[in-house]
Amino acid sequence: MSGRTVALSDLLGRPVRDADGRKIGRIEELHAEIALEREGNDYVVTRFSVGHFKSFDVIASGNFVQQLVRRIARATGYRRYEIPWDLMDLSDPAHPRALRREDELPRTR
Amino acid sequence: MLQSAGARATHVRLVLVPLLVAAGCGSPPPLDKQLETLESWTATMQLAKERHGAGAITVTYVTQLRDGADEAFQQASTSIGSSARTRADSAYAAAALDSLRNAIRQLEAEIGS
Amino acid sequence: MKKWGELALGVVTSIGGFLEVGSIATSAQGGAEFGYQLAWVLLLGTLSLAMLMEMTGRLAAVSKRTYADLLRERFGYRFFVLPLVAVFVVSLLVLASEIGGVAIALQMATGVAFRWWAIPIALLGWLLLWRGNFSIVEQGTAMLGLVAISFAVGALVLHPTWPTLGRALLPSLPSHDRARYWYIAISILGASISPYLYLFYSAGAIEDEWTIEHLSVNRVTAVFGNVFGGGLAIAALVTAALVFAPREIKVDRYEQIALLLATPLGRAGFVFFVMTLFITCFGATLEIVLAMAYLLAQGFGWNWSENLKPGKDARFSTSYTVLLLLAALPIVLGMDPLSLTNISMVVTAASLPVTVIPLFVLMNDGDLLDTHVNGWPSNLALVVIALISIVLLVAALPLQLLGGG
Amino acid sequence: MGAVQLSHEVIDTQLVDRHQEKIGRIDELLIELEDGKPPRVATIVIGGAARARRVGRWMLACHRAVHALFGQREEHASHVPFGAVRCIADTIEIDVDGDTLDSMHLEHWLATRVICPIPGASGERK
Repeated sequence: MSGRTVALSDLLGRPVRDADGRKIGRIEELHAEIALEREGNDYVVTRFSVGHFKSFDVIASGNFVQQLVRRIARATGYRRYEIPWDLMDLSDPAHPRALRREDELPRTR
Repeated sequence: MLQSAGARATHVRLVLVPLLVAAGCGSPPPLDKQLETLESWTATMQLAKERHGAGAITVTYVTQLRDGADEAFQQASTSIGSSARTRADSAYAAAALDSLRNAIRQLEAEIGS
Repeated sequence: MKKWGELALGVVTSIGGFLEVGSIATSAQGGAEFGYQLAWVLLLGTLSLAMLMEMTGRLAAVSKRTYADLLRERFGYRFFVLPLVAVFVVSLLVLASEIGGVAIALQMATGVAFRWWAIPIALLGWLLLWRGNFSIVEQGTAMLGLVAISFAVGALVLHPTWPTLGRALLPSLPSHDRARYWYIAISILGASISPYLYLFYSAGAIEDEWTIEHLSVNRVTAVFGNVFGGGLAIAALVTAALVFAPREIKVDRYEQIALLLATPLGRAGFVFFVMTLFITCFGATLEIVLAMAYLLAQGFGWNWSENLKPGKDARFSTSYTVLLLLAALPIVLGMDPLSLTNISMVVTAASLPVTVIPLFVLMNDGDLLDTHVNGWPSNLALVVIALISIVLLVAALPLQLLGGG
Repeated sequence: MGAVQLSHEVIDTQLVDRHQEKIGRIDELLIELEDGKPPRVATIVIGGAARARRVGRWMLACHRAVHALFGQREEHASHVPFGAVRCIADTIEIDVDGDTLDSMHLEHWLATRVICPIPGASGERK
């Protein structure tokens, strides 16, 4: 099972479930970095941002609005998770699953 | 079942008909609007006559204004009858049409066509 | 010295850019039917446009990127489709109206019916875009557009009652024909705040290679240019209020509008009116079709510049060629230019939210603007403009039905 | 180049080729998934169909209909390996020659068949 490809726009906005099958949000962003162990310019995805702002992903890209959203988030107890690639099961890209329970996943403050 | 479908169709019609009327499909504008338009064109003809007399505008341009007034006159004379409900209304309409016709004639006399 | 030249040029450009078929027609209609009363709408439109142009100009000068470019990149293609389609439809309508305006000017001068002029005008416009570069398009039409000052002269000769005009700069409610009043108000706003104006302005800043050094030029151009341009539109409204309103002449056809200047200024006034209509509409034709080609090219990442030979940006130059011919069609088919203008102004007003609201996000993005992000007064103004634009969107269709007749 | 946010900073960004010519935008990114390895950003897609698909099925249908209208059967899209990326900033530079890209088909076709036969089209700057 190697070499499956998936379009970025098919991953963005997908609802993510945790190890217990609870919905924890949608994929908002993929963070990529140069893979040091490889030759040349190879970008690998290091972590996934998962939150509830799918419908706002359009607006939330602005710096100012990101800050605004973050401030509102803090006030309302909004949670956003930063899930490292090895904790994300993408064997079915349409139904991504985190490999830990919600409370064990790293959060953004 | 059949009846309710029929009732629904009536409902749709009830909503649609006023909408179409509001959109002005087919119905002539009310009488006072038509009278305003006629008076506006009459005044336009008078102003054009005066301005042409003062040498401010060309015959070419005056002719275009006259054509515009002609068109408004034709439009009003066909539709205004159905908008005028009472005898008094008809009299107003006839007078307005008359004065526009006169104004157009006077303008034509001014430019000598 | 160069800077002063740029300043003067910029101001002249926006004067010429402000007055075009839409503002001439709607101001004349407003003045004829409601006297001075709608002057406040022109003031509101002018100030809003000045703010929007200052912001898109600042955005382009600091980030070296056009508004259309950022709309696609920052908001993603899914969102971008919305302003793309809205601006496209609206601008095509306005473009057709402008071609209609030029055609009417030629009809007034020659007596040959306007529909015969549409294709020659489109070809002339195309030839200028094909051979000329950005500064020819921008400066040529701007300089010639100064004939529009004849509206100011016309208004002054008629001795307006200044206190009444002053009071009309504050909003007031109509005493009669409420639907018609708001309909014309919306048309005036649509004519003042056209999305093509700031899309063109933002692309122009890149064509002219603006940098942070040009921020003062940008501010002066946007504010003074539009205030002068708006002043001329108010002058057109005042002349209509003094020439048409007392005689109870309503503007049903473009042909009537020439009487505006022929009354206070005689033959010269008539000639100046025809020239003003021709030049300002022709200038606007070039600006709109370029703005549309810019929007496509920047949105899809094609090569674009009015300073490159057409072979270097084939998709860009094909776009303006096709669009000019497409927009000439309604006029060739004999569609009444005044109704076309009125419809396009209302549709323009309704399209504003999709281009105004994203600007709020971009103007507060420190990554793009660094220390030149909006301060609270600009943000407040932008929020007010955005709210107005939402009201326009909601009110446009009902008012078209109720007051459009 | 460091870390990048794919949705915020990469997709939809203006692409330039090695001659700094504008060659389109990143319409889609393909991610390669392999068990036990981090997902790899594999391919840049430039093309109308990929773009239309992001808006929705109806947009893709519109896109296909327009293509059919012009009698075009195959889609002229380009797939460029992400390894060709040289620089990620306001624009993304990729180490290819724009003239060789299939997604530039329309630009070349218009330039040679439509635009350049008209006098005054050739040359660099006006």
